[in-house]
Order: sequence, then C-alpha cells, then structure tokens
Amino acid sequence: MAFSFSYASNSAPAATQEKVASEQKVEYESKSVLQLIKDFFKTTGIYAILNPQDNVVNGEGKKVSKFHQSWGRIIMFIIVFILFYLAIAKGFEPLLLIPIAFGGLLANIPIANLTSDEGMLGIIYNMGIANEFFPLLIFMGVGAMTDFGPLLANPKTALLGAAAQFGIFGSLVGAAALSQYTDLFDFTLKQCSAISIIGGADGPTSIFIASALAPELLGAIAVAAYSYMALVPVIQPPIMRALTTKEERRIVMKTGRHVHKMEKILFPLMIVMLIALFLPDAAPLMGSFAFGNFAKESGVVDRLSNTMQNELINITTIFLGLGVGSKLEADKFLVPETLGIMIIGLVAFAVGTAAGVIMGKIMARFSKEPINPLIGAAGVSAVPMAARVVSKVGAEERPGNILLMHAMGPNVAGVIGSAVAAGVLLSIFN
Amino acid sequence: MAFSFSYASNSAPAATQEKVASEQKVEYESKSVLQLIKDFFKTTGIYAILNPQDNVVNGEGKKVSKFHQSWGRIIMFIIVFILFYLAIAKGFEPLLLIPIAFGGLLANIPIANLTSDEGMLGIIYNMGIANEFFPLLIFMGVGAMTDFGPLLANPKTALLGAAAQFGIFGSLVGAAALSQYTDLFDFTLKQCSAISIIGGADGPTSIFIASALAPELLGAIAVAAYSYMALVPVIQPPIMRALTTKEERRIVMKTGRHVHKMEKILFPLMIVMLIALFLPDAAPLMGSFAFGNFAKESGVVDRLSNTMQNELINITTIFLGLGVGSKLEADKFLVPETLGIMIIGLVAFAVGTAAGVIMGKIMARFSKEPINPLIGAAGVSAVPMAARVVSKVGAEERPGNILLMHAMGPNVAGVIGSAVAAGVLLSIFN
Amino acid sequence: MAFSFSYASNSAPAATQEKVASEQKVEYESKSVLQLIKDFFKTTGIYAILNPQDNVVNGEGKKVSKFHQSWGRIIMFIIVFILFYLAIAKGFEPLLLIPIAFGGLLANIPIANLTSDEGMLGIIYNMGIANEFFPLLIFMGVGAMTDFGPLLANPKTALLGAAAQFGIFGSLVGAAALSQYTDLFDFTLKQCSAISIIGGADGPTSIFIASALAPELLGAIAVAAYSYMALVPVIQPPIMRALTTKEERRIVMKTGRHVHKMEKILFPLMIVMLIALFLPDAAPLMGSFAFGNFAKESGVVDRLSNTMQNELINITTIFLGLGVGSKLEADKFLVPETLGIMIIGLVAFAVGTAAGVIMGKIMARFSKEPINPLIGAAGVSAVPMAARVVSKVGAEERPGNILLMHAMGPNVAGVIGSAVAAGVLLSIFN
Amino acid sequence: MENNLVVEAFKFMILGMTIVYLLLSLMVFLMGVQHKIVEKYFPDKPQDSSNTTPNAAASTQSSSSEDNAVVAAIVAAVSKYRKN
Amino acid sequence: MENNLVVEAFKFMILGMTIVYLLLSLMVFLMGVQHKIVEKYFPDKPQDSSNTTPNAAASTQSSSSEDNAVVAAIVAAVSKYRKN
Amino acid sequence: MENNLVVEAFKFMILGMTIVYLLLSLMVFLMGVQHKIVEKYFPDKPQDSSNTTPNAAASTQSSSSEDNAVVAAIVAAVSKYRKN
Ligand code: NA
Ligand code: NA
Ligand code: NA
Repeated sequence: MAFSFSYASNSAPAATQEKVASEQKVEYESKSVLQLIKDFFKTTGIYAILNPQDNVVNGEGKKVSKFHQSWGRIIMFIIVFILFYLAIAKGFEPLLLIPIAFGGLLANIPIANLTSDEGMLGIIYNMGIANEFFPLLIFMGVGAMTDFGPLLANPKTALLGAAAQFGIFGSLVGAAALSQYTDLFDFTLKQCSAISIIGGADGPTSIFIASALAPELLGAIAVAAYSYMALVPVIQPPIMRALTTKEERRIVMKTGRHVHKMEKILFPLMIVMLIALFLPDAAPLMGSFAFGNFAKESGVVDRLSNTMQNELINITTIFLGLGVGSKLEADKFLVPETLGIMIIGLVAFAVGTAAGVIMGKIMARFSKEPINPLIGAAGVSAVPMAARVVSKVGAEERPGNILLMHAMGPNVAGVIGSAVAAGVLLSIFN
Repeated sequence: MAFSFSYASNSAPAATQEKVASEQKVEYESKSVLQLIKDFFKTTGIYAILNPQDNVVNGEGKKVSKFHQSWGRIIMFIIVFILFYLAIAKGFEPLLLIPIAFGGLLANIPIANLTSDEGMLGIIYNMGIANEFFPLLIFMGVGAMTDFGPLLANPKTALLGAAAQFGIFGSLVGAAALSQYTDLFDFTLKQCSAISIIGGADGPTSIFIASALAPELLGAIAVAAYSYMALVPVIQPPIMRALTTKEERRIVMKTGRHVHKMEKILFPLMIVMLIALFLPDAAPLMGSFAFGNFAKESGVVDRLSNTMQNELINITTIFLGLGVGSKLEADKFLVPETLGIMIIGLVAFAVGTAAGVIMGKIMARFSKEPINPLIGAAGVSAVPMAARVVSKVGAEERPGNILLMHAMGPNVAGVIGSAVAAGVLLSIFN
Repeated sequence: MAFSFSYASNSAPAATQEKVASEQKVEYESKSVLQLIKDFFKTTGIYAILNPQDNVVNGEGKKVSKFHQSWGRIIMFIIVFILFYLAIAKGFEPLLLIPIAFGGLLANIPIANLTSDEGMLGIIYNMGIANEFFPLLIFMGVGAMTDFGPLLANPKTALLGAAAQFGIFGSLVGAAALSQYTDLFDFTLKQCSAISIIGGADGPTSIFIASALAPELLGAIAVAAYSYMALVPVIQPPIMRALTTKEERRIVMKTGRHVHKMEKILFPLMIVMLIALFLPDAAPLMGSFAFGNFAKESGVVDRLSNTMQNELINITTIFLGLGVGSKLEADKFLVPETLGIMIIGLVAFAVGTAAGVIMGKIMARFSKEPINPLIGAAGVSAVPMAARVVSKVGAEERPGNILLMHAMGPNVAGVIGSAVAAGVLLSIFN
Repeated sequence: MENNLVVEAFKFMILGMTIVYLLLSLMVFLMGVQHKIVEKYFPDKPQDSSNTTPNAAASTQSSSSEDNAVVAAIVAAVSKYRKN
Repeated sequence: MENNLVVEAFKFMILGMTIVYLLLSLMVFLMGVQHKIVEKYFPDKPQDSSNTTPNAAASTQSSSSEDNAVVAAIVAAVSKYRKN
Repeated sequence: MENNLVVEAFKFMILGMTIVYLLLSLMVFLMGVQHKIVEKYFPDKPQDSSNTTPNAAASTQSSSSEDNAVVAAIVAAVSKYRKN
C-alpha cells in the first residue's frame, strides 16, 4: 500500500511513461570493474557457445537444446558460408540465397535473439511472412515481369506445365511413404504437402504454402526450393537426355504465331475468373500474379508496373529473404526433418522434370506440328532458368535450334500449374 | 483433465507452436476419392455462386445475403470489367482505377475471403487505409509534384479555388435533402459530408474523409471520385460554355510575373502555419502536402523529393487501390446508397465547376487585369486535368490562347480549398 | 432493457459495423449557426494557443503544462524554422534535418494531436522507431554505400576509429558528473549513456540507442547528433590545429596497397562473426551494416544493393525523420534536459576528435610509415564529412596533399567503433 | 431527437464556405506580403520564370506527356545520377 | 485414429492431377476461344511478334543478361523518363 | 540505494574503451590474416585499386558531389539498366 502510494506520487506520467520510469528504477546495480568485465564476458557469444544453458529459449519462447546452442550454431555458420559460396561463386539464385543465408547467419548469433518478436528478424518475419503477404508481393512483381506471349501463341504447351506438377503429387506420395513406413521421418499430411510443393519449382509458392501449412518447416523448404531451382542446369539435363532419343532432341519447332495485344490483356483476367470459379483457394497467389501481369499488359499504368518489377519486388525480396532466414536457427534447421525435405525436394524436382518430358513425348506423337519433347522439362517452372536449360540441351544436338521461345510456354504454364496444385492442397486442408 | 495432461505432455513448445500442433492433430479425416472430389467441388467458386448459403459472412464477419453471394458477385464482376474498359480504352484515371477495380475483382471471389483481416486485401486495408495513412502518403507525393509558381504569380486566383468548394457544400445540402425528403436514401450527416467531398475532385482527400467519417461508403465514394475526375473533360466543358459568353472565353490573360525561389520555399511553410493556427483538423492532409512541396522546393533533399514523387507514391498507389477495391465487395457496393453517391457526386462536380466559373466572371468584372472566367472551372482541383480542359476550351475559341498556366493557379488552390473544406467537416464532427 | 432491444434491432451488422452505427447515433447535436461558428473557433489552433487548458494531454496521454501548450509551441515553431534555415542555407545534413524539423513542426500543431497512436506521426513512430527498426534499415543502406577498401589497405588506421570513441565514454563520465554534482540535470545512467552516444557521430546508432535506453530523450538526442554531424567542419578544425604542429599536418602519406575483391567480400562476414562471438548486443546494428556491405561487395545482387542504397534508404529516411520529429513536441523538447544533451553532445564530439588526433600522434611516432595525425579526427565517424574535413585541413598546410583516401580508413572504422561502444552500453543494461 | 438534415447541412455550408473564403483570402494576403518581403530582402537573383513551370507541374502528374525530347531525358537521367 | 498416409496421399494425387489437368485444359480451350474472338473483332493492328518477347521475359528475371547494347539501355532510360 | 553516477560511469568507460580497443585490434589482426590468405590463394586477378574507391565512398553519402561527368552518368545509367 505504502509502495503503491509512493510509486503513484513519483510517476505523474501516464502508462507508457510509467513503464519507462519503473524500468529506470531497477536499471542498474553498482558493480566493481572486475565484476563488470566478468558480467560482460557472460554476454559474449563465445561464452554462450562454450557454456550452453538449460533454460535458453529461441525466438518463440521454445527451449533450445544444448547441442543447438553450441555445435548447432557452428554447423549453421558453416552451412550459411557454404550457401554464400554457392550463391557468389556458383551463381545459385543469389537474389534469394544471399538474403536467406544472411538472415540465417544473424539468426544464429547467440544472446542477440534477433528472431524474437522484438528482434530485427522477428519484426520482419511478422511483418510479411507470418501473414503470407511478402510471397504475394513477389508474385505480383513476377507477374509484371512475365510475358505470356509464347504460351498464347501455342496454348497446348500449357499441358506440359500441367504434367510437370506430377513432381508435386508424386513426391507427396513418396513423403507419405517415408513417414508411414520408415522411422526416420514422421511428417504429417500437411507437412508432406508443404514439402512436396518444392517440386513446383517456384520459390514464392513454396514459401506461401509452407507458411500456411507447416511454418515450422519454412526454413528448410525455402532453402531446398531455391537451391534446387538454382540446380536446374545440373539436375535436369541428364534426365532429359535419358528419356529422349537423339532424334527427338533434334526436332525443330515452328515459329509461333503473332499474338494480339488484346489477348495478352485478357489473359490475366481469364486466369482470375477461372480461379474465382474453380479454385478460390489459389486466389491470393494467382490474383497477385494476374494483377502484376494485367498492370503490365494494360499498358496504361507503366509507373505501377515498373514499380512492381523493380523497387517493390526488390524491397520485398530483401525482407522475404531475411525473414525466411530467421527460420535457419540451429534448433529449427538442424533436425532430421531437414534431411527428409532435401531428399524429397530433389526427388520431386526430378520426377517433375521426367513427367514433363514424357508428356512432351506423348504430345509429340499426337501433334500435327512438330514438338520437341525437351520443352516439357520447362514445365516445372523455375522461370526462366528451365527454359534456358531446354534451349541449351536442344542446341547441343542441333546447333542453331533455338527452343527458348517454345520452352517459355510450358515454363509460365508451370507457374500457373504449381499455383493450381498449391490451391488444391490448400482446399483439402481448409 | 486427462486430455489436458496428455495435451501438455505432447506439446513441449510454447504458445505459437502449440497452436500449430493442435491444428495438425485435427488436420484431416480420411475420405474416399469420391468424397474428396465432392468436397473439392464444394470449395469451388461456381458452387458457392450457384448455392448461396445462409451463414456466409464477409471480411468483417457480417452476414451476406444470398443475392450478394450469387448475382451480386456476377454484377460486380461486370462492373469491374467496365472499369477496366474505361481505364484502358478511355484512359479514365488508370493509375487508380486499375488497382481499385482489380481489388474489387479479387474481393468478390467467393470462398477465398480475401477481405478478411487475414486475407491479402484485408491486410492491405488495415495497413494503411483503416488508419488513413496511405492517402497522406499520396498527398505527400502530390505535394512534391506540385508547382505553386502560377498561384504565387497571381495570388488572387486562389479565390477561384475557394468558390469551387461550393460544389462540396452545395451537394452536402442536396444529399441532406435527398435523405430528409425522399425514402430512397437515408444518409446520416456524417455520410452526407463524406459523399459531398467528392465535389472537391481530389482522390486522396475523398478517401481520407470517407475513412474518417463513413468507412462503410469508402468503395463507392472512391470509385465515384476517381470516375468523375476522369470525366472532367466530359462534364466540365458544357457547363463552362453555358455560363460564359464567347467574348469572355476569348479573353487573353497577361503572362504571370516571375516568382522568386524564396517565395516557393516559404509558401508550404505558410500553409502549415495557417492550418496550425486556424484549422488543425486539416493538419494531416495539408501537413503531408506541404511536406512534399517543401522537400521539393527546398532544393537540398532531391533524393527524398524524388522518392516521394516516384517509388513511394507508386507503391502506395498500388496498395491504396487494392485496399479501396476491397470495399467493392458486392454486399457493400450493391446497395441503394451507391446510386445516391453516384448522383450526388456528379451534382457536386457540376456545381463546383459552375461556382468556379461564376466566381471567375465576378472577378473578371472587378479586376483591373483581364481575367478569362474559364479558369474558374479549374478551381475544382483534379490537377492537372481541369487546367488542361480550361486551356483546351479556351483555345477552341481563340487558337493560340494558352490558358494552361493561368488555370494552374486556381487548380492548385482548389486542392488547398478542398483540404480546408475537409478540415471544416472534420472539425464539426470531432 | 428497452434501449438495448431497440439498439439490437436497429443494428443487424456485426461488431465493427455496430461501432460505426452507434457513433453515428451520437454524431451531431443541432446547433445554431452562431454556436457552430463559436464551436469552430474553439477548434482553431490560435484559440488553443491563447487559451491553454488544464486537461490537455499529449500523444502519450500525458498532461501538457499550460506553458508547453502556448509559448512552448511558439518557441518550437521558431526552433524548427531555425533548423530549416540551417538545413537549406547552411547545408546542415538536410536529408535528416528537414524531415525531422518538419515532423517537429507538425507535432506542435495544437488540437490535431498528430503524435497520438492514431495520428500520422504516431503511426510512423510506432511503425519503425519504437521497435528500433528504421535505424537498422538506414544502417543497411549505409553499409551498401560504404567502401572498406581504404581500411583494408591500411588496417591499423582502425585504431584511430577506436580512440575516437573516447568521445562517447568521456562524455558519459561528464554527463554522470553533471547529474551527480549539479542540480541542473538529473539524468539516470541509462540516459547518460544514450546521450553520450552522440559522441559516436553516427545518426542511426544514436537513434537506435536512444530508442532502446531513453526514448523520452529521443528528439533532443537525434537533433543534437545530426546538428553536430553537420557542424563537423566548424567543430573539428580548431581542435585539429590546436593539437598538431604545422609539421605534423604537412606529413604526406603513402598510397595504399591494392585491395583484392575477395578481401572486401570477406570483411563484412568477418565483422559479423566478431560481433557474434564477442558482442552480440551490437548484432542488430552491425548485422544490418554488414548485410548491406556484403550485398554490395558480393557483386551478384546489385538489384538489392542498389535498392538498399536508394529507394529503401530514402523511404526510411523520410519516415525516420518525421517519426523522430514527433518527439520535438514542446512538452518533450522544451525541458532542461535538452540543454544538457546539447552541451554534453558538443563536448562528446570535441573530446572524440581530440582523442582521435592524439591517437594519430601516438601512432605517427611508433609507425614505420609516415602517418599524418590529422586523419585521427576522422575516427569519430560522420562519414564522409569528417574525412573531407581532414583532407581540407591537410591541404591548407600543403596544397595537393590529398588525405581523403587515408582518412576514410579511420572514418569507416569509427562507424564500427561506435557500434561496438553502443553494444557495450546495451550489454551493461540488458 | 433527429435534426432536420437540410437545415443542418445548410448551416454547415455557411460555416464551410465562410472558412474556406476567409482562409484562402488570408492566404492571398500573405502571399502578397511574402512577395514584398522577398522582393525587398532577396533582390532578384536567378529567377524561376513561372511561365515554364506550369507545364512541368502538369506533366508530372499525368503519365501521358510525350513532350520531352530524347536529349532532355538523358539530361534528366544524368542529373538524377549526379544528385544521388 | 491415424490414417494410412500413403493411401491418403495417393488420393490427393488423383484429385490434384485431375484438377490441374482439367483447369489447364480449360485454360487452353479458353485461350483458343479468346484468340478467335480477338481475331474476329480486333483485326490485326500493330502486332506484338511473340518471337521477340520470350527473350525479354527471360532477361527480366535474371540479373546476368548482358545482351542489350548501350544504345538499347539509353533508349530504355529515356522511355522510362518519358513514361514517368 | 542510488549509486554514485560518476564512479559507475568511470567503470563503464574502462570497460567500454577496453572492449572497443580489443575488438578493433582483433579486427586489425584478422584483416592482416585475411590479406595473407587471400594473397596466397587468390593470386591477384583484376584488382580493385583502393586509390579510386574512397572518392566513390565519399560521394555516395553526400548529395552535393558534382564531380561526375555526363558521360560517366550515362555509363552508370546504362550499367544499371543492364543489371536490372
Ligand atoms: Na511449377
Ligand atoms: Na478541390
Ligand atoms: Na563513431
């Protein structure tokens, strides 16, 4: 009672101010210099790593094991350095791997607790990843960068983009089997679904679905998705060559027809209407994508379209990367599940590529116009990398045979296909 | 008790994590493929439109009538397509109508519920429209784009910008009369005020006031404001011609005096001081506007001024448009009030134009220097469209008579006048 | 009961809508025109200034004295006009002083209450200053602009950047002494620490630390920090000349060695690891800085690096300035503490400069290669102003002696040194 | 309990138009004062000719102006880079 | 209580691939319809040749394309300034 | 209950300056180590001459540098467009 009175009389100011005042009261106890240095040493990272404690919690208030406090952090530092190396020296999707890996580096700094709700990375994560907003902004920008001309010129190549989604569903079955029949992994169906979307080869879609279905796996899924997208030139060619004959790879395709500006303007609207009528669960993803594309093709809001393609996507990429990186904390990343995600993701990619190529062979057989089955491999998305790989593999067999334009059709259809697959998975769990 | 124990033992993690865990528990019940397909069909938009339900709620948790779930959505799709057409083919303020209409398109997708607090549009709305922040950022950018030189060269043209605000207050009386004496509409005074501000012909001001006084009418007010601003070249000329003689329209005005850089620097500060002393309720609007203008005219922070005029205003425009579009949900837009808003808005515009021209005639009579009364029409704001229309109508009568520069004075004064009128209305209700 | 029934029957809509409805019920009581004008006059700023009230509260709900409502506001208007003058006519750090001063101008508008949580400035403050996020984004951009080449070419000049931090700690002792032995000021240790960081001559660091340790002093600290940074060309030269002989100032330094690209890439990573291991409390500041620098030097994410250096830092600067300016409200700024902050800040700056120069003299004595002690003055940070001042003072004694490159080493090291000092202070209070 | 809306709205109009006119008239007056002060204390150094500015103001807000020549655009780009 | 995951996943696969194929086939069909409508009502005015566009699409998303000549870049800069 | 602020501040100074010096000395040492490692394993390919860089560093943060020629600015614009 006495205390409460004196407290009140000392602190005329209102709530906020009172808190500050009371904090200042207990701010600091006098210490000797030696004690000060000792205490300081206890706030160093090296002390924290060498002396893991029982009661350390991560950004979400969850206890962190001693391993994850000590060796775990060191291993994560090594992993992010490897990611830096791959991004810089090998050119692996640096635009996302560098922010993600740097976020991972910062997330593993002991004591600083940057992933808590008040920490720098936690603020970013809550700003746009927890609510799935940033991936949508990225999709808006990607939409504004995408040209559907090649697809409109040759609509049926969209079916190649459909086939490649077998990578998603095939690996979903695989993931379920690993969980059901092995003791190594114990993924739920939601987690299996979130992982299998890696086979869609589309970064923002993967992050969006992981945030929605299995946020606890977000870090590993994002890293796997972007790593394998970067590995497209390594993963795809052997599969493409194994499934096609030399003759098939040498097929020259006809130049596409001219596409009217009006078709390009109407296409994103058609997409939105299709989604509205048949798959509303894909509305956030496809709506953002179509908005960006419509802004570009309408031709009357170049200011906005340019902003989406540049400043907005760049700023969002910085934040998305750092925010995703916050999930690379040792205690979240160094778990057996991560290995499973890496394996399943790789399988998903390979299966998607194979399904696309096989669908290409089927279409080639029944089509009147010549179709080079290689372009099916571009159906996995990974725009525009996959289309370039197709063109490169094709040109190896017949120099001068430029398949790039033809591969762009399945490639952008693959983006739509992945979003559709994502929508189906969301609709099952909603 | 038993449950709570087992639950606790299963979920070491803290709050957030527990939620995820418990969600996973109930994630999915086994279904036959047929059941799965049936259930999927129930999550399609076409099913939702064909089978409106009783208990469907909108983004705010409010029940939606069956009409608004079915035909309502279809009508809204048609309306947004018309808006797209107007924006692209007719060039109606595309920078705002395209994002607004696209937001409306997405808002009406069934099932997806993008306007809820967790939905993409709801996130955007809460980010900067509910709190009236985005319109202020737009105003900042507009301020940084505005040149007060013509007004400073001929200060008394500001009175034309004052007269045109009669459009706001005249239509306020009209709206009140419609509410009082007809059974068609039943607007409150706050709603009447929010609607009448359309007569100010200033988009961000309209959105700002609508958010503050009648958020339930935001969508219709924004669409009306931008549509009529786009229609300036259609609405204004007949009124201008009807109220002026051929001789008046042929008047040639003298070239303005030189304006010293210092005057331009001081002007935004003067505005802020006037508002601070006499109309603090207009402080957010005029403060933002003056800040942008001061940043530009100061000449020492071009980095910031350019950012306001480009990236910042573009990003904000994208979000503002989508967020406003979220209010084009059928159940909010397809109400009798919308028709009233459209009618009152049009009247407000016409009255404002007329008042400006009449004031121009009065000033022309008493002024020593020649004044072409047409420039009064530019007082409604709609910068710079209204000034261009003045110039065009003037040049029709006397080719080579460039009134653009003279019309810019009342035009920018109209922006200030609208903000003042907005401030007065806010002050009444605060 | 009757009321609650009729209320319920009138308002089918859900929560949000009900609130609107009930607000509309009590929206407005009929008044005569005279009463309306009288009431309007009571909402003017001039009335509020001439008739200060007892129960007026500021943005935080804290009571504002009558002086701060009347003369206080007028004095603040004069102060911000002086800041405008200094920024425009004298070129004092306009990029930050103009937004800060304009924020201060708006914050002091009576009635409008722009600094409340719902007000424009309050929204900005809560968006990124209360949580210390904006200074980190600025640091990211500064990191992306910084070239560590000169430091890497001559590593030991980093010690000059260390010495200059004596400005921080020396003035911390001074501030403590003023609080302990005079009745003028009564700063707590936290406040002393926040103030002394002005001696670090680094704006974002000052704001970051002030937000963390003494948010109630934020306005004065930020204004002091940027003002003195702007005054570097005035404050430093006399101290530099007083502490050095003409011969010392004439010393010519050798051209630095070539720096390998790889060194520049590794340097930001080395910094982060050092901070992670030894001073995690500096992780937000140095992590952001290193991220920006790494993005630039990696050479593979130029899109992101350019965005950090341009759009992102510009947008953040606008918001940071306005948000900091919100703390220039009369009742927060016109307090005796502000005078103390100004005095201590100036002393801190001077002491830091002196310490840098003296360290320069010591190093010059023991170094094999010639070292011009003037470059020690650049150790205070204030990049790149301090380095330019060094070059200018050097060139006065020996025209053609370009010290700029040599001064950049201590200059950027000073940024690191300040962040380290900030981290030590944070670690003491955490 | 409910007011006559039209009467109220009419009062608002009177108040509103009065304030708008008063405030803008005061602004007109102060622009004149400011002009005289500036003229007196800042004898005309490099002047902005207001003739040319309206065009600039007009063009910034619209996305359709195609007046600028290629050369002007390059100069703008260059000056932007200089400023940054 | 727990389902056989593989069986469930298999059902998801059937549902998922069906929907993906159906929706994309519908899209293919509608693209054809749209093409015919556009061809009929908008006889070919200035056409975008799709030959050139993939390259553009490809280059925008990657940061490594060095195909554009200096002249092209200046033109791009210029047109950007015109549009703004 | 309250401490002598000056004594406390003095202790902070000792701690602070010690840490600042230690950490920056360690940084100096590691820069040397790094230099040697880089020299050994990355024999000097295209080198950045540090002579030219400070200027760049200096100019970026200020808004007043007018050193760059028009040509340089165009090249910058062009390279920006290439990179994007
Ligand atoms: Na895909
Ligand atoms: Na207006
Ligand atoms: Na410093």
